[in-house]
Amino acid sequence: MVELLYFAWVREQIGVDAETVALPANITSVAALLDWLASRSPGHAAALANRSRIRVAVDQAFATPDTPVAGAREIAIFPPVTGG
Amino acid sequence: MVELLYFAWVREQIGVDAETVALPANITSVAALLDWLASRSPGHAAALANRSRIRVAVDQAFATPDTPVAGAREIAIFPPVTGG
Amino acid sequence: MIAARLQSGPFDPAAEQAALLAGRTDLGAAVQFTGLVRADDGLAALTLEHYPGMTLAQMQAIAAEAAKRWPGVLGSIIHRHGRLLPGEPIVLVTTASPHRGDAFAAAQFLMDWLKTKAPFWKKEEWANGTTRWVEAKASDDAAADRWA
Amino acid sequence: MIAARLQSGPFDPAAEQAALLAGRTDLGAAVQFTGLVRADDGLAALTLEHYPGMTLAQMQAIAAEAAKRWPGVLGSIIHRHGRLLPGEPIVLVTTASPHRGDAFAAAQFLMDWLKTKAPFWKKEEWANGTTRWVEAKASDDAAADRWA
Repeated sequence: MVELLYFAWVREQIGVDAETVALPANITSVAALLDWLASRSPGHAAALANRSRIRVAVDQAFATPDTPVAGAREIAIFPPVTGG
Repeated sequence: MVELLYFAWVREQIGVDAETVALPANITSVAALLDWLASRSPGHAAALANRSRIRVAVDQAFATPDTPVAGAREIAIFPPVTGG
Repeated sequence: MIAARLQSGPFDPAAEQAALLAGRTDLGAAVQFTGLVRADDGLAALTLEHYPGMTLAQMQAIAAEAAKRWPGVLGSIIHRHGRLLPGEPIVLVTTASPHRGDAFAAAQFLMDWLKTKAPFWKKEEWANGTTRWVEAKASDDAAADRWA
Repeated sequence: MIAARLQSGPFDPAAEQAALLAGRTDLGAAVQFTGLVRADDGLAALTLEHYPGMTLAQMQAIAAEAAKRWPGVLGSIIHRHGRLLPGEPIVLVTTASPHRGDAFAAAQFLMDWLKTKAPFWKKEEWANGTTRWVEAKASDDAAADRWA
């Protein structure tokens, strides 16, 4: 099981701030995870529609589309950061 | 008559902080002024020995060796600045 | 050593700088940057969301990178979260160093990386109740890329 | 508008910054630089000599040049003269601007020009009574030449 965390407008569009999911065995990368998540609900699909506006952290480290997700405990999905 | 002002080690080596002089008619530039001043005393000569270490302001504006001095009321002679 | 703190309340710039300089006479330069809520377009408030498990750790990693690049620089970075009003301070970067070049460079580096590598998100709020998430700026990415 | 002041007494950085920001909500960035008496080699004191008729006017000219180059920047520069002890502040540059790039650039410009174009001279003094006039640094000239 992996804990998914959502922030900012990704959180608002998906409608929850976190969910715990069992990843299918064929979901091995961040890119595959996003494709799979987008199929879960219209909210997920809307939030993840434009992948260039999505950033991901796997176990609190910034990830790229090909970062492995097998064994991850926490995966956060959010827009590009705007702090400072 | 022109008021000469000295600052920092130029002042210390010449031994006075200011003096009023009548410039000879042939002293028309900063460079000529420095040559003429250097002949006035051993202190003047020592202070002005290395012209690369001397800066001049004519009537409170930074000057170059060929800046005219005719009609100047105040000429300041000092080392490169070290504030800030 | 560059410390990092994440908090909802305000900070005290004078105290931050005094803490860096205390007992030191080898520091000739101190730089302080304050980022403030700008409201020239009628903004009523700004809410800063963060990633509780990761944001502080990422700020500490940014601070450690600056300390590695400028070994003679002392500093601290403080970033606020929560709802802030126009004019309120959001972020404070303080650096001190023997010479001014390093203090300025480290402060700019810290801000450029905080803007682009620390997980914060700003939501704008207007008097009529409308809200908008701030978009990341290409100019911030370009500023961060200077240090690559 | 960038103000210039020349004084022997200390200054209050928080008050300087607050004065720039007062009543403004269009300023997202404030930068403050403090130059301090460094004494890592056992210095006992530093005396800053200035040119009474020219120094403030030159500081004002430097401030005006910065205001022309960065029209959106507010600021102030304060430079002390007289005898100062290790750790004491010498110079304070404060800038504020809608965005951080201009606030940082104007502050660095002001310091680089103050270092090389304002008539001040530093005399170092050690505990045993020996004194030495500080030599101008090529690195300061190089820093000022960045803005040519």
